[in-house]
Amino acid sequence: MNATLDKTSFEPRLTAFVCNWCTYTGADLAGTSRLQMDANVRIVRLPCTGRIDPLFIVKAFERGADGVIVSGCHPADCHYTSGNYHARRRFAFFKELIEFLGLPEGRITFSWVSASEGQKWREVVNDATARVRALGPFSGYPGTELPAWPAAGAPAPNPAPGGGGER
Amino acid sequence: MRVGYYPGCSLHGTARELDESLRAVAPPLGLELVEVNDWSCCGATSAHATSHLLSVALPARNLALAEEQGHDQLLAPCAACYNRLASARHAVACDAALAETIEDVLGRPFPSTVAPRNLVEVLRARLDLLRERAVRPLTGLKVACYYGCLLVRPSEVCSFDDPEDPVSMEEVVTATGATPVAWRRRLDCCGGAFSVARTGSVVRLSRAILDDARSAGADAIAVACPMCHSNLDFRQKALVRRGEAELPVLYLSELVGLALGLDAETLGLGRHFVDTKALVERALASKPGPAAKPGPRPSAPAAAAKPASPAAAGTEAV
Amino acid sequence: MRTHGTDAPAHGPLSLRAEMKERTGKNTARCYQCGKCSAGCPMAGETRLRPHDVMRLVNQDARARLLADESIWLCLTCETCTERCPNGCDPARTMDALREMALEASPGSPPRALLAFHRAFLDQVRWTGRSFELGLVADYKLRTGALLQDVATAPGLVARGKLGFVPHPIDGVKEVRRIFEACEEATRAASGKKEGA
Amino acid sequence: MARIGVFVCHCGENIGRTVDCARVAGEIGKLPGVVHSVDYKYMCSDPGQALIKQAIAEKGLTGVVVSACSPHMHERTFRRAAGGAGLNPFLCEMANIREHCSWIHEDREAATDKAIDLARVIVEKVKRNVPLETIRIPVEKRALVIGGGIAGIQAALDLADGGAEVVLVEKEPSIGGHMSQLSETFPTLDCSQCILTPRMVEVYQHPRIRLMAYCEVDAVEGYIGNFKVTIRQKARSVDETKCNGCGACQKACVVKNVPSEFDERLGKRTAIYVPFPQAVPNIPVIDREHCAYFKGRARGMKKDACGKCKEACARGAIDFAQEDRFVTEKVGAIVVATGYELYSIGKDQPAAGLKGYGEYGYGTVPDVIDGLQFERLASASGPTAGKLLRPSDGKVPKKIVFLQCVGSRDPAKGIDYCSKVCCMYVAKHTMLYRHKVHDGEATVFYMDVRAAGKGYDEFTRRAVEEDGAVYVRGRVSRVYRDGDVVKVLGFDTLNGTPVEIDADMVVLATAMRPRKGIEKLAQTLSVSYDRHGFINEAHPKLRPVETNTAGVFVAGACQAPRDIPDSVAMASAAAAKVLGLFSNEMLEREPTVARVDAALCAGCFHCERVCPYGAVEHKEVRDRKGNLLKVVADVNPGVCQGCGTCQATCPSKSVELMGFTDEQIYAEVNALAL
Ligand SMILES: Cc1cc2nc3c(=O)[nH]c(=O)nc-3n(C[C@H](O)[C@H](O)[C@H](O)COP(=O)(O)OP(=O)(O)OC[C@H]3O[C@@H](n4cnc5c(N)ncnc54)[C@H](O)[C@@H]3O)c2cc1C
Ligand SMILES: Cc1cc2nc3c(=O)[nH]c(=O)nc-3n(C[C@H](O)[C@H](O)[C@H](O)COP(=O)(O)OP(=O)(O)OC[C@H]3O[C@@H](n4cnc5c(N)ncnc54)[C@H](O)[C@@H]3O)c2cc1C
Ligand code: SF4
Ligand code: SF4
Ligand code: SF4
Ligand code: SF4
Ligand code: SF4
Ligand code: SF4
Ligand code: SF4
Ligand code: SF4
Repeated sequence: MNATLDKTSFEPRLTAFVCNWCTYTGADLAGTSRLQMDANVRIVRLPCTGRIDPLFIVKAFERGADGVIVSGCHPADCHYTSGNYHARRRFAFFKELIEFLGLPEGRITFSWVSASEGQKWREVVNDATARVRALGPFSGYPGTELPAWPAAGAPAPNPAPGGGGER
Repeated sequence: MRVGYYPGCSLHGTARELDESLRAVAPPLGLELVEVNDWSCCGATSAHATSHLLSVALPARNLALAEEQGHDQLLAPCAACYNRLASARHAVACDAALAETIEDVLGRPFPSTVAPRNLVEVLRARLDLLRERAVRPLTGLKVACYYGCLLVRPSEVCSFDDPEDPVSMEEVVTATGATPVAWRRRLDCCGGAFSVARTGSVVRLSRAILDDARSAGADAIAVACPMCHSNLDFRQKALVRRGEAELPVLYLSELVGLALGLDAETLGLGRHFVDTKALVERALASKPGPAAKPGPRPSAPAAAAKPASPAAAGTEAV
Repeated sequence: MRTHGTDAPAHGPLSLRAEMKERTGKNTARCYQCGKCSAGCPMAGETRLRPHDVMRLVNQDARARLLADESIWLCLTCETCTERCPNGCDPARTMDALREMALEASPGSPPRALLAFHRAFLDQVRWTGRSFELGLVADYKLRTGALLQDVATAPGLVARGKLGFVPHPIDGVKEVRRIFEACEEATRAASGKKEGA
Repeated sequence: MARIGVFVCHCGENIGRTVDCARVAGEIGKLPGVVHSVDYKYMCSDPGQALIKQAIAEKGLTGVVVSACSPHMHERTFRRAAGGAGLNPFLCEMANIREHCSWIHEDREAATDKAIDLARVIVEKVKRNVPLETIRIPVEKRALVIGGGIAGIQAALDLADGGAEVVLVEKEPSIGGHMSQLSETFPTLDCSQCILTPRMVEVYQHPRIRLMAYCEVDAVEGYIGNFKVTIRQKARSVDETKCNGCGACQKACVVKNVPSEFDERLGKRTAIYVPFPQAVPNIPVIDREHCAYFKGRARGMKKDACGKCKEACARGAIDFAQEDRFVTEKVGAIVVATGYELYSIGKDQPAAGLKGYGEYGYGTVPDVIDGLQFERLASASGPTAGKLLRPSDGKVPKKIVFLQCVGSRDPAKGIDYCSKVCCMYVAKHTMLYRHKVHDGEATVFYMDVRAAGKGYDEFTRRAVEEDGAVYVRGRVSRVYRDGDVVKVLGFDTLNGTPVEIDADMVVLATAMRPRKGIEKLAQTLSVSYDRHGFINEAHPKLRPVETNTAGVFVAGACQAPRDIPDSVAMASAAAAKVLGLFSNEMLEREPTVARVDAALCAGCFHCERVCPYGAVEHKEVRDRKGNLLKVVADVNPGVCQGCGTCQATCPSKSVELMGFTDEQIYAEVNALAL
């Protein structure tokens, strides 16, 4: 997939906070099923979406992520509780917080991916990547130096200027 | 209680006695009927059968008028009108796009705040007054309460009573002192809409209803719909078989009027095709006296006996 | 939900089931052919297609067959089927929509007597704002030629003061006419779109 | 200073094909704190594991990162290896460069870059890992079984035979459940009582089973291996230690017309009663609602209105003054087996969203009955002594119509699921009927016949082929009384004609629903239930008898509509699970649990409110003199399941989830920035 991409185009970096039981396992399934997808997402594994502190998201952007994915079990399917109740409340709360902090909403993707939804995980990854790619690099936190991407040696995509942060 | 009044076309024609009896029982039951000015036809089955949009727009106009004229509820004594009004309101409530289209079509705002009410519902809400003022309880009269289709179906639109086992009409009849009989065709369709165009079906369906009421031992059938009335009363001659007695078909408001001590003429009982004389005589013969609960105002019927409510400010169109 | 008049869907690419959903908001696919609707339908003994047949044919996309069948016109709109359907399929509303579609497709399709009645009735409402029964019966009989049917009872009605002779148009009759026109306009726009598509 | 070792696996070609493993090892080797970084073909092989052990020993590693497959695959393997070399196992973690990288990307360069990122993230995390000790909790080797139907009975017997102590709590005066009401049972048509009663007696006599009938579970505290259960012993008004079950009291009782619950209101019982003659325990109960003595008391009468039973009892067992008592039991595991009840067909509905069938006349037409009522009419122990007589006039019904799917598969009436057993019991009913009334006509209205079990379809076919049941495909619209007969209006959808039947009796095959009050019990036990109230299993396929609360298991019809064979299988499976649990002296748990820093905690107890398991307790902090300083949160490590919700919620960051601390996660996020 990456091979077909225009190498000069902007390649965003996304951080995904996922729960251990559903989405992480769903992503494993995508792997065992050899579902090809964009290589822009780095997963941080947590026990449960309930563990996600909104500040993790803030931090991720601050440290140069262009987009964030938050994904856990389907409601009522949570490994830890019936109803995935707090996680859902938390999602709602995140949305408010995001608005309050002025975090870029279009760059954050919330989704539910179960252990059996490898296909859906691919869609979430590709959709989020495409969306963020279209938005361009994130430079919402003025003063934060955006480090080069990806790791040393690889061609660096054009960073913030010109790419146009949306604010 | 002041309530908007939507007589509908039938009440100015074939169902005049429903109009007359309702206007007569209103004052003693503490109801002030205010006819909606310049109301138009609800579209009835014909609009319903041919154009969904029209079938919503025509009732909507009347609901909008009622609202403009300061009502929050609208009594439609004809079950068909009631059903059309309630259905229109329901359709608009469930479909935002339709709500917009309707405002365009009407050329007026239609926030749909007026709640349509039917005859049974309104009478049931005044049971206490009825019991108190029923000076001539219809003791011994066995009545088959006939709901038909349009009062209770579909239940998401007509939610005032249980769709399969309603009780409200029986409650009203009981309050008049009469005895509701248990029978099974009280929710069956009489063929309503095909009265003119497919009489054969109507004969089949209405006959079954009459037969059932008769075999349940009813002295009369109570109805709350002009279409049911016309199929069961107007057509009864064609329905009864040789040697069968005819069964009077009364509007619920007429029964209530009798119990309240109103006279047959005021109630329009003379307009029926099936003779009601015997029945009325029986009612009159029943000893006037305190109703189930002795009312504090035994003089009420005197006031009630005044015909054709002057309180109703509506214009007479026929 | 169907957006009335404005951008109603064209029936070409739509299956009948999908169009029905647009028109009625109900999913006919929920019907599992239990027949409870037909078991309670007062007309089931008289019609060729019973409510559950109609639902099945909708799901099988049998548009032409349904719209041409007299059965859809023999529904009394008594709502018994809808009330008792275990799946909220609303056969009565489906029949409404089919009749509407039949009229849109070919205004002459319904059985003559029934259409004549509905036409007569609605014309009255259109021209006076209300219906009045004597005129209605007369008009209907003119249209159907059933001159003698029921005539015997008319005098009885008159004698009982139940038939007014002269229709009085209401004050707002112009408004009512406009409503009729607007509805027709909206419907035409919708079907025009369909043909265009 | 951290000394981290990194091991990059090729997984043969699985990783190596797309990820340049040598480059990954090289890049990661450059990170500060990484003292050892190598790549190898198969890390999980014995030589692979040996590499880790060797490096720990030789390089004095303080942390290990294996860059390989998913931790769900081999985390245990590598932690064991690290532990074997003397490193705390929780200092070893995996970076997933197979499922999350090599298998989902083709571009070698991009995949290698990503693999480097993923490994770096875990390196930064492991640097901050602390040694953790596996939690070990003792196990109380006693089990509580709630519900004494066939499922509860089976579970209790299997457990007790397996050596465990069992407390069996049944809310009714006798165990037996619905099976005791059935006449004969499909698919073999053997007599229900005949196979059930011996098992009930066995329960009663088993030395390791404590039977607590007429009791209910009031409260549950604790966690797997260590539950403390409070049980309410409802007042029987009969001293169980004195009563010998002679029955003299019941003969003497003056109140004789209470509708019998056991006979589904088709028979009568006395105010002091045992539900049925084979009841276990065979000790009567006074139904205070109907007893003349208690009614008199309630009305404030001075003189006792009755006392006949007391006079009749030679053993002085009647005790009007008895009150509810509470008993606590310590158990290590709980099996929920509370069974089902039938959908309520009449007007009274137990829950919002459920609607009865006004159109079927149940409750107003006496000859319209439900399935269990038919069982009682057909049962030799029933109110008619097994003669099939209709309730209205006691005549033998010559024509019975059965309606399937009443309540079930009917979203409009509130239930969309298939109740699974009713197709079978209707077929059974037609057979029982035809065996008793040879010239009787049995007509069944059905939509589908669902008979997917061993010998099941053969059974329903037999009803048709040999016993002459007539099956009509269609749902019935209306049932009403018409003089002496019950009219049934249906439609035959296969031949397209309306059907009208004059029946003598109509049997509604009503759906199974969960018991009333099950939600409350489920909440007491912290187990989840579905929107209908059925207890949720932990996994629909792989963990069918566990619940999402460790140590609580489920069996029988409280989990979904089930027949007896399924209920019994499930009960045995639950018992096996419990016995497996009890085979350990101690339970081992991952130490990923929350810990509160009492010094920081402000005592706001937000954590307590969000914890899905009730793991947060209150702890008093006192100074040396014993004065109360403050009350803080304290996480019970036995209960905590490690979800971390408390930590994300705590305003003062005083609670931390071991293994996923803020410090570790921030390190991971930071590591992504390079
Ligand atoms: C009409 C009919 C006919 C049937 N025929 C057959 C058949 O022929 N063959 C067949 O295999 N299956 C048949 N079944 C199904 C069979 O009844 C069930 O499979 C079986 O009874 C389920 O057993 P159970 O123990 O799970 O539930 P139940 O039998 O319901 O037992 C549950 C027990 O738990 C008790 N309880 C409930 N709540 C609590 C509480 N909170 N605390 C303490 N105790 C509680 C109850 O009092 C009851 O004793 C039939 C079902 C019906 C409705
Ligand atoms: C097309 C199809 C689709 C299905 N889809 C689903 C589904 O979606 N969901 C679901 O829940 N179920 C599904 N099933 C059913 C599911 O496959 C079975 O329930 C399940 O596989 C049964 O597991 P088992 O272990 O009993 O038998 P099997 O899977 O058959 O395993 C038996 C094992 O024993 C071995 N074996 C056999 N004989 C011997 C011997 N003599 N000595 C040693 N070993 C031996 C075999 O090699 C085999 O490995 C499906 C079945 C089919 C046919
Ligand atoms: S609404 Fe029409 S189709 Fe439905 S039951 Fe009534 S007559 Fe039959
Ligand atoms: S009752 Fe409903 S589900 Fe049954 S056949 Fe009719 S439309 Fe279909
Ligand atoms: S450790 Fe995992 S990735 Fe490596 S060889 Fe074993 S299975 Fe494959
Ligand atoms: S009479 Fe006494 S001993 Fe006999 S059953 Fe009754 S309570 Fe028990
Ligand atoms: S006190 Fe009387 S009524 Fe009560 S259980 Fe004893 S005998 Fe029966
Ligand atoms: S088991 Fe049979 S009768 Fe019961 S709900 Fe399922 S299909 Fe209907
Ligand atoms: S939320 Fe934090 S501060 Fe509040 S009680 Fe829990 S641990 Fe203490
Ligand atoms: S980690 Fe989860 S289970 Fe443990 S105490 Fe915190 S909220 Fe409760």
